[in-house]
Amino acid sequence: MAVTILFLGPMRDLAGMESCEVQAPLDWAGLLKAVNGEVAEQLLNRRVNVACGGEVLADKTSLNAGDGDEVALLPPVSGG
Amino acid sequence: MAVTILFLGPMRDLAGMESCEVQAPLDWAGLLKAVNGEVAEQLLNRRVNVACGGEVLADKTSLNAGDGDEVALLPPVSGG
Amino acid sequence: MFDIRLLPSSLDSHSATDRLAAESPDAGGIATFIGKVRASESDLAAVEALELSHYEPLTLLGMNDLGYIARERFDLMGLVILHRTGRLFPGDPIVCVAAASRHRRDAIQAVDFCMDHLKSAAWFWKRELRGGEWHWIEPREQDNDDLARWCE
Amino acid sequence: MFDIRLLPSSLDSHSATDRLAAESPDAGGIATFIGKVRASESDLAAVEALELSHYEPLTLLGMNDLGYIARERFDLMGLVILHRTGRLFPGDPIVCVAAASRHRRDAIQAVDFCMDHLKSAAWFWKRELRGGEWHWIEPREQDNDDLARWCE
Repeated sequence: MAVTILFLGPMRDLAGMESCEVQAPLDWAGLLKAVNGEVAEQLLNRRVNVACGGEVLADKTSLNAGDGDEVALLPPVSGG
Repeated sequence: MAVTILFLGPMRDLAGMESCEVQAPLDWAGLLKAVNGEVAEQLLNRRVNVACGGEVLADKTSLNAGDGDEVALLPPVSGG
Repeated sequence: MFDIRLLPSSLDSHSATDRLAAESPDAGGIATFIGKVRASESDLAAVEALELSHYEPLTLLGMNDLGYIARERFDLMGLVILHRTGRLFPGDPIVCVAAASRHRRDAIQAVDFCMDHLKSAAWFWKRELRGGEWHWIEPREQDNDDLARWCE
Repeated sequence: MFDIRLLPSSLDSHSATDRLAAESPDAGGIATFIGKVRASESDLAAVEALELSHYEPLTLLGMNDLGYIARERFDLMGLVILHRTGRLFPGDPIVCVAAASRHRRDAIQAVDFCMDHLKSAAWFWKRELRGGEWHWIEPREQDNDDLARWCE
């Protein structure tokens, strides 16, 4: 199995896809390399969050996704 | 014609009636005399208002009701 | 839509707010408050009925004034103020205030503002039938404090 | 009654608030806010459609947490938080928050509180179709300010 990267909201347009699969394990450096330049730039913005396995990471640079994990890239929200 | 005194809300119970007619003209002293002791006492409370001819009096002691006027005694409200 | 009325027999909040929504297509939000006759008061016997009296020459005029002030103060696309008079029973709506605005906080604040004024500064007197006896409702101190929030 | 749901296809605010009122007989008031798709934005082309995306593992969980916090913070007898997902059209309700409480200010404040959190801190992303093109909605600065009001 692999790690699924999920692009939420406007991140989907920047990535040009809804999701992709990359090889496990995946850490922060690996994530920045796995995505395109525009997405990587967004990831550096402190208002963009990363969830792994359904939990929002308090410190996204501590990402450590294993086989079967879903990594969601969460841009600033605009709900209600 | 005469002046109608209207007892609103809890004032009605104190007066024992909904309204009464007294002779015109009616001023503040006349009003205090025209109503019973309990109502007169209430009228001295600054939170009790008096309207004459559909207008709440800024200074109720300036009451000066003429023939056909309706004088309404307005206790503190409890709406909504 | 500005719809301000005294209702002697029934109050249909859904039809009023539906019309408000339909007539405010550019509003981003509709805030509503519905005050109801409570089935029970803490530590008191159950409420059997409630009676709202008003003074015709002043009450509706005062509600219209309140509506004008709310429209001046908040950015509203519509405002509904409906208030019952007469005899009501537990569960019945007493008052419905609804506001439509482009952005939500104007609508929410306008409803809050109107309710505070209706509670403390509108010409209504309320009495409750509990245990077979009528009791006049005194203004709550809290209501006067709530009203004071709006005076700069 | 505590009813917190994501709705993929339609949102019936009347039936939710009717049930809230029926199941909160001792509540003195029901406050409601309904957020709608606006027919037009000032200075922009008319909105043809709106699409709300969410992230299943986080979004409903976050709404439930919000409900718990609101119940801790305000004296509520019931709370409804309904939020649409998917494609919506002008006039459609996006979100409905309703609260029942003994005294009115708890209900009004709980609705205000929940809306501020749903706007700025819930996992939803919104885009609008205008002039045939989709535009992602950026968070409004005002929404963040509104949220900050609740942090002591």
